[in-house]
Amino acid sequence: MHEHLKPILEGLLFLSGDEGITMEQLLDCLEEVSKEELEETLDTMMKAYLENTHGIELVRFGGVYKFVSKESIHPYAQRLFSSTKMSTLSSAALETLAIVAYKQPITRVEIEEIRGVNCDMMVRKLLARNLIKECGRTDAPGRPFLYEVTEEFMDTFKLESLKELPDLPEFKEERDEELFE
Amino acid sequence: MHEHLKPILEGLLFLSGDEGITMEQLLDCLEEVSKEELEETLDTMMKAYLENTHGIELVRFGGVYKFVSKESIHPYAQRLFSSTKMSTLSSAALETLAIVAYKQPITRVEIEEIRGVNCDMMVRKLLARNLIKECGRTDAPGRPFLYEVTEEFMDTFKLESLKELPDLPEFKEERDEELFE
Amino acid sequence: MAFTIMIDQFEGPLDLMLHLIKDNKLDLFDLDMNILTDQYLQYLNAMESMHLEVASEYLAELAGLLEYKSKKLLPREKVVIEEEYEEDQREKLVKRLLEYQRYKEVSAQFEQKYEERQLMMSKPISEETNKWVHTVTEAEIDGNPYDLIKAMNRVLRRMALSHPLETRMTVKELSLDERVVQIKKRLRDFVGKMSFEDLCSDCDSLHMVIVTFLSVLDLIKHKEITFTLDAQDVIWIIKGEVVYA
Repeated sequence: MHEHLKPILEGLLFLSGDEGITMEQLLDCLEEVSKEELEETLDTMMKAYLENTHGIELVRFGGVYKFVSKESIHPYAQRLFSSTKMSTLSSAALETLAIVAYKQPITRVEIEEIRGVNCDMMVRKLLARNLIKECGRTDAPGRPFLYEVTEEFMDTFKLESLKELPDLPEFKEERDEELFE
Repeated sequence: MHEHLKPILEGLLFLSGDEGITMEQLLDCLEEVSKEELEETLDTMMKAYLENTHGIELVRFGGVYKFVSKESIHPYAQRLFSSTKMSTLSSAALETLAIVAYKQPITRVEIEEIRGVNCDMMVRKLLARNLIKECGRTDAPGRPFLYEVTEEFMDTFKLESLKELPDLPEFKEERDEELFE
Repeated sequence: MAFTIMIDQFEGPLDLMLHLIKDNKLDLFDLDMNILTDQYLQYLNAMESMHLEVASEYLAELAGLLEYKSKKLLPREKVVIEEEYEEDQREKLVKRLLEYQRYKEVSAQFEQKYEERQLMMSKPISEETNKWVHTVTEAEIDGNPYDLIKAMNRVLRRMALSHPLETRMTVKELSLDERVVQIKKRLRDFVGKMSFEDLCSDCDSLHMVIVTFLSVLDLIKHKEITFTLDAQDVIWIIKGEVVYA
């Protein structure tokens, strides 16, 4: 372990607040330290802050490390701060995001084929909220845009990377199983 | 000692950031806790954070408790924050500048209404960078400052006058015209 | 049958179909298209009768269901029924329903994560960092007016979009009842048989074609007209009830 790194990282992460810090930024800043050392120290810190004695935790969503207050603090924060508004995402938005996350890069028409509804407006809303972004075009007629999820998406859904996406449920015929009941 | 208080205070102090929290605010927020209990817990925390393992410390200046980074991490902070992305304006900064440029003179609260987020920090940053300046006050309660863009802003964006700013497109609730594809 | 659930509780026609399948305890892997189509049609009719706008997507899917059903219903000797084609259509729909269901289910997990994340908060970047930020000379900022307008666009777009995400965008369209009246009027003075295409000559959108088609179905149901299909698959509309010889 690299005990001397911990206070430095704690201080820097505190200062950076909700902007957070990426591994690349840390490597630039702490030239003499290897990526492995940093990762190891950050992992240890993440575990340490999970302890009940702490009201904040260290998270890494979409490759960005940052401190956030724990869920348990939220009721108190609501009393203390006036602007702790919660925003909501509609189920239509959630569905569309799920499709993009699993199928990216994907065109709007492909999303529409799965959802069975027009998604023009929804795609524009998700772009405006920076939850998806354009990532090139296909060669299909009209050269439609391809979309993928953003780092903000990862942060919004507590994901370190797309590898963490839950497995898509499989729906299988159940008749076979009934035979053995 | 009141172990259960520590994580709550840590979380709230973290969230309050630069503003910090006063004893009165804490007493309001944590009704069931006495001033003595709070002071005792905060004192213990102040001592704990002084340890070398921490990069932040808990201070009380002018009756306000807040976390600040320790001197020892400032050299690293200097490298991190001067080397990263600071030569370009963040999109939050651009948005705020655009609002001021199009709507000036404008108060901070009006900017916040348009952006939908707290802009206190951002306004101060832009003032510090001399991209916006105060230009009087309104008669509204609290007589808030009005802001406008500076000569430096014009230089930065290569504008001779604000009349050169491109016209704004109209954003209406758009109807889906591509229902049939 | 009482429909207590409103159409806007569904995310689209596939969602509605999944609901109807579950509600009627249909087997998705051996889907009874007749029951599904009837239920679906009843549902849309109920919505229409409550003067609720039914989005075009629902009608488009209805057209598919009706096509399948009508091929099944028509006298066998009159139409060459391609069993394979029909099975394909059914399988295609089941495949789409299954695919859609996967994303629908998984999005519930997204929602949970989202709610958890909403309870975790952070603070803005510390003011202290200003003093280090300031070491970069202002001259290095390379702004251009386009960045500004792009930023303003983002702001305005967000404002325009900050209405409830659920607002359904539907163009005000001709209702089924209005169309039935129109068609009756046109057929009143018409002698002989009119092709469905002619009937649609005043349609300026797919939606209107579908409404016209639904009106024809409605008129058939009420025995005001009947129809035949010729070898070229042209639908001919005939006034009055015709008894198949």
